[in-house]
Amino acid sequence: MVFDPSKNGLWCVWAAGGIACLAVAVAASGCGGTAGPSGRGRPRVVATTTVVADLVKQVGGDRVDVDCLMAAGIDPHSYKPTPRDADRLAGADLVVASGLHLEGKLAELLERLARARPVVMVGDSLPPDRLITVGGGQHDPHVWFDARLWSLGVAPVAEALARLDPPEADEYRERGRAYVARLEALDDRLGERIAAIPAGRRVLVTAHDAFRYFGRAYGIEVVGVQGTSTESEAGLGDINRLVDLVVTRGIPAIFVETSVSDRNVEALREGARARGHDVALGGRLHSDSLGGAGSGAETLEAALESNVATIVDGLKGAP
Amino acid sequence: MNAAASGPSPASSSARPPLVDFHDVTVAYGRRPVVWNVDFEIDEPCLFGIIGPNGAGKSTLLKAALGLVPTVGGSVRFGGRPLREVRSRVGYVPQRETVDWDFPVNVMDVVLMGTYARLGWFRRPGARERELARASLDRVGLADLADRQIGRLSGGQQQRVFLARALAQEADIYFLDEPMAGVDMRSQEGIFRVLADLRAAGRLVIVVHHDLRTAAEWFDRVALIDMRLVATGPTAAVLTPENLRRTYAGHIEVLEELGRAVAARGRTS
Amino acid sequence: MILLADGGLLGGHADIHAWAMATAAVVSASCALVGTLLVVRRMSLLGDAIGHAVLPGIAVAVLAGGRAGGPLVFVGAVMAALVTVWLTRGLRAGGGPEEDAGAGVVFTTLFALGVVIVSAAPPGTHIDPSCVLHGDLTFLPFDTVPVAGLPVPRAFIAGAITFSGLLAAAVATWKLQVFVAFDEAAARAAGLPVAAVTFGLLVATALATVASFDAVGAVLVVAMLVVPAAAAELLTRRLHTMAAVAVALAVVGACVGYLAAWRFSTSAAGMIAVVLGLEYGVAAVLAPGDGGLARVWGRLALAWRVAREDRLAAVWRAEESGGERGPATWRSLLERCAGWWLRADGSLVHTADGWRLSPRGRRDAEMIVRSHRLWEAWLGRHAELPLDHLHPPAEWVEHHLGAAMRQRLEAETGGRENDPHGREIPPEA
Amino acid sequence: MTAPVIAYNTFVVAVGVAAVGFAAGVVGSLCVLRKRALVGDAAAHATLVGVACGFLVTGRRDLATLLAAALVSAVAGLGAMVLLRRFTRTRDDAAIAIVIGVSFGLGITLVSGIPAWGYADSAGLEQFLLGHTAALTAADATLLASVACVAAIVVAIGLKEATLVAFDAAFAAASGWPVAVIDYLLVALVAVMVVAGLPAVGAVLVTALVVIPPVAARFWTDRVGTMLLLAGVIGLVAALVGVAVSAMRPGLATGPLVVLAAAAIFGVSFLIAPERGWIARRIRARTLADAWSRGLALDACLRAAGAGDGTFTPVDVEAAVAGDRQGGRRAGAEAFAALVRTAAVAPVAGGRDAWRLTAAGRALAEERRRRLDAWARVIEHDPDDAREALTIDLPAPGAVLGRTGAGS
Repeated sequence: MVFDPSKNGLWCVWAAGGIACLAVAVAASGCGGTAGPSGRGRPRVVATTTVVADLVKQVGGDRVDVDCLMAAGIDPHSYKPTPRDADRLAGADLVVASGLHLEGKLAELLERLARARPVVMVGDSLPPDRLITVGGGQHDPHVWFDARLWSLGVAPVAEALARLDPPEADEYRERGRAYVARLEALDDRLGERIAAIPAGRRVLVTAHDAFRYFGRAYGIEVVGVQGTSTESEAGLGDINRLVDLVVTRGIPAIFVETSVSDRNVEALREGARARGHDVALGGRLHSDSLGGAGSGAETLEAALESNVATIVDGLKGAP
Repeated sequence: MNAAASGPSPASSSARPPLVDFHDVTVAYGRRPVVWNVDFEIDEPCLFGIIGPNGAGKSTLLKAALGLVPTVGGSVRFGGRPLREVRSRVGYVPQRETVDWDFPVNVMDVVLMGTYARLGWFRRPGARERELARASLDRVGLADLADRQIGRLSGGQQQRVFLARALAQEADIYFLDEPMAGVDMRSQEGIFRVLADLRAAGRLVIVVHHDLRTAAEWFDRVALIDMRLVATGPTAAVLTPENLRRTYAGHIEVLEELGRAVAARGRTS
Repeated sequence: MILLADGGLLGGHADIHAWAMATAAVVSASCALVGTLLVVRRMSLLGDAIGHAVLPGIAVAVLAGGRAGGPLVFVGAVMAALVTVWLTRGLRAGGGPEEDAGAGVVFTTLFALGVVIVSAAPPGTHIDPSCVLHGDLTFLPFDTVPVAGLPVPRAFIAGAITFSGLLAAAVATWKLQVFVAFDEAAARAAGLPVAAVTFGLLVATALATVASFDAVGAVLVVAMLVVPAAAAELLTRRLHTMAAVAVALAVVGACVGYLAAWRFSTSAAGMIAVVLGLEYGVAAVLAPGDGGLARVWGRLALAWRVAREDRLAAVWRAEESGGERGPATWRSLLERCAGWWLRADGSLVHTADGWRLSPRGRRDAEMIVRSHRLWEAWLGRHAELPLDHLHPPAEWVEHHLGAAMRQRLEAETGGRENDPHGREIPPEA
Repeated sequence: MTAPVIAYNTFVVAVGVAAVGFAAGVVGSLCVLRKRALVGDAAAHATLVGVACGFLVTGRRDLATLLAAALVSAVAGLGAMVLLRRFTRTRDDAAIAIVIGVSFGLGITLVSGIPAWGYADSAGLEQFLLGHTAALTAADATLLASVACVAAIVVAIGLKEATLVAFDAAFAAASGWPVAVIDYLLVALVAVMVVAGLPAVGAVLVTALVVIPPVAARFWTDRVGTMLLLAGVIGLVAALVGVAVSAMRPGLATGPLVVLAAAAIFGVSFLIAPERGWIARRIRARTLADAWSRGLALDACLRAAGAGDGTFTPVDVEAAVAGDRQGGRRAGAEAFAALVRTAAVAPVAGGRDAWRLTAAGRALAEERRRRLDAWARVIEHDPDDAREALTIDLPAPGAVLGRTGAGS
């Protein structure tokens, strides 16, 4: 018996076409469901990264359901969407993203999604002149390391929540203002603690180039082994340049990150040790995402505090 | 000198240019020549055999005629015209092992391929082509196997499918490359009978063949090839012991030696 | 499908998932259609090569200002794909490496070139290698373009256009593609435009591959191109049926894959590839004729029949030679089962002094013994074998001789009454 | 060059990548000869499944666990490929493509599913595979060097069997060699090398070094042993060149540069290799064809010289050659020009466009005809080995046959 469904076997193509058309028909019929916000009580907000999710939580408090697409410790570039994420996005009343291309391809999509429902791109709402450009007209997306600059993004989120849930509008604006104040206080505190590090040793060497804003905000020189994106590959030239820097400046410690592999930093330390300068591994910094539950760095403030503590501990330690 | 029965005289015997004219054909793979200065003509439709030992360049000569291998020198003309102009009137039956018999096509599909050259790019085979294909299958006795996948046929049947494909092309000149290789006696008989019908219908059939016995029986004219042309002409005149010795030079001695050795051992055991 | 939507199984956003599935279906259908010809022409690895080799094309396009997923990037990728194919065939023609080694050289070099371009480009340019390798189907439905009032995803439109174009081209040039794929030498001898036909297929492959990038990314395109076609090749015997089955498998695979990804919340593209792999596995087992199951079933059926027939013959011989029990082989498990079976179907009847053949059992047994002895007679006459060499071959052949064969054997052995051992040959029933 | 003392990192990376280059070249040669060039790519893609399963099963992310898991899945993937080919009608290249596609799909599915299935700290699993060549540590380098040595030793020992199986598996099986075992061993060797090389230098670099050096080496030699060694050396050189260039300026990714260096060596080999190089082949084909055309032209002149008043026009000669040469008119014109250059023909006084053979030309023509006849006799009377000596450019039979002792 040869599996020859019919004389010319074209019925398979029609069957396949049928399934596809059926899918299209269902899609067309079901499109009404997602038009307006569901209007149920608590607004549902989807945030792309943990940093943004924390901001929305601080502003929305427990009045808002916050759902985060990228789990803690996930580097935005290796984030793999699943159909469930599409559900979340489709069901969200408000979408808040970090912006400035941190989320890669998702960024274009969110721009188009903005037509159907409110979307806030925190990075893009900041005054462009205060952003650091990295060539090719692009901006460095890691803005949250400058607490004061990041606080400018709180107001747009508060306004969006206010529009979404008018009865609680004042509550959101009040919480927003309080959060901004906390961030500004934090900013000053961090500045002082970094200033305590002897000027000569105030150099932060990390796996990938995510701490420019931090360096600018708190007056510490920042160097990353790998480019801004975790995907571009470091060259030997970069590593040799950094080994020279670490040895000549006598930098006591260099740092690894939660969401990036440690290989680059390990190679750096070995290079330095070969030239007689023993570099300590200064501990793990939070870069592209906050800490997971129970890591003591669930919020941006906690993460920045812990980062600064690690840096000060590393650089200030015995020469 | 090129001991060719019909010398390379430019003016051929009849007024018309010869049906097929091999003119000083030389083919080489890299530096080593495989076909050396072969020059002969075929003037009227007949069953023409290209005979010679293995590795004598018979298939290469055929492929050179069809433009499938580049020639170092010489040319092949069909009725005085180059192959390009008469492509559709020339049919080709390749050797069986050049094809993947596991390929998902059935007998009818393969035979229909003969009609594609005339159909051109986009026209699909119509009733006329299917009728032509069925007639060709009838002539080779495979009409009832039309729907069978080609991998499930015997060697002889596969060879006849290729023959049917050439017939479907309704060509005037047919080139067959070792059609009898690996084919049982009964199928050889069938294939030769179809070729004889073709000749009767006024077609020229050129067959690369290796078995001297069936050659003498079926071919009207032959060409003995061993890298160069040894002799050509009517079969009886060419297949003389002298010509055979010169064609199979080294090989016959080896065969005779073998024969003597076997006979000697047979007596003593 | 409607059930799924109404039942809210898809969390109430059925349209998003439906569009995603439709896009995946259309894209995988295009790949399967082209893949059919690639597989039979032993060019399966071309998909893998193109998948990697397009990075420089896309990188250059982005540097020239193309927007990711936009037309310029599409053209860049297709150009890179064509360069890959042209280089691979050019190397081969120039006396270079075989097909897949050549492709290996070309695509690794081009991919490396791509990474160098990306790394050397001004930092922060948006393009990076991984976004080429793992496209995501999931969010495509959000990127819609109003068509006749209906928000249709841009990717679906591109996929639908590509598929219909490829289908039209395939249907139009199918016969030439089949001839060139089957017997290129004869096609060239018959004067067909072999080079043009092959080039057409390569352009189609480039289009199908690049069109699927957004949905599944470079590497999983290989799965879509090859797996459905390879599965279809096991199931069918004719090329256009194979193409039809491949497309069907691809579409079903895409939809089931997406639903599974939704159910287990994994990447849609990855799950689709896994489901296609499962489809191939099922095809390999179930393939009619020479599939795994068919082969095993054939062997089992034969062994079972042989055991039953041996048991019948043994009982008959026991009766013929005065009733003592047959040879010691009865105790093997298969034999004992055969015995039970024969009792069950009435061939053996239980009498006072042990098992006896029923009339039907006797007739069957006689035919087997007759085949056995006729074969021994034939061997005795033609093969000049010593007497004790006759039994083993006959023991095997007896299960395979039909009535017609027995008749010929009888004719050829001159209709003798008994076999070389002197035992009487039972007459034909 | 670089600073007098090579920077530590450059040295470590050079050692590591050179080791991978050498081992990949040697083992890759056997794969290329066995017509399985892309087996490295298949192994590389199959490792992602291993990494994901390793993490799921053991919950640990340390290098040793994930490397072991990746090795198991790579060998399993390649094993599946071999099984596919044995038990189904699917052909070689399709089998490799299926393994690549489905195994990578499964890998992506697992990696994407892990965070959703409630496993914390699953980040960077995939990063594990995208190694940065420039970030090799001493540990990586020693691992790679030892794997390279093991691979080289195993191949050196098993060269005879591996070559036999690669050349003619059927014969090897017939003469009792365990082909399946040898196949699996080669597959396992490739898997080990790919898995070791992956976290250090990345998937594409390993795949490239398995394919490009052997293919380049093939151009320079026809002996298996030399090819393996040469491929190893090419892999090594490509590694060193890539590393050196990458160390010169920041921003140049090391891995891809090594691949481009290997590709450059391949390009050079493809073009200028003495025997199989593209240029050599073109030149040889051209000179042979031209020599043959000149022969035909001389022959035509000789024939014309014998008839009528012994003169001929260039057009006649071109027609005669063109008739016999697919190059058409151009070949004829070139042949005639060559005759003029070598003063084989000279114009006849009296302004008519008529030429005649010079004494030298006539001698050449007759010599060619004599050789043709001599070779015709040789072909008739002597068995094959005498005929081996015949080539298109018609060497003098006497001189050549003197060596083979047959009568001229």
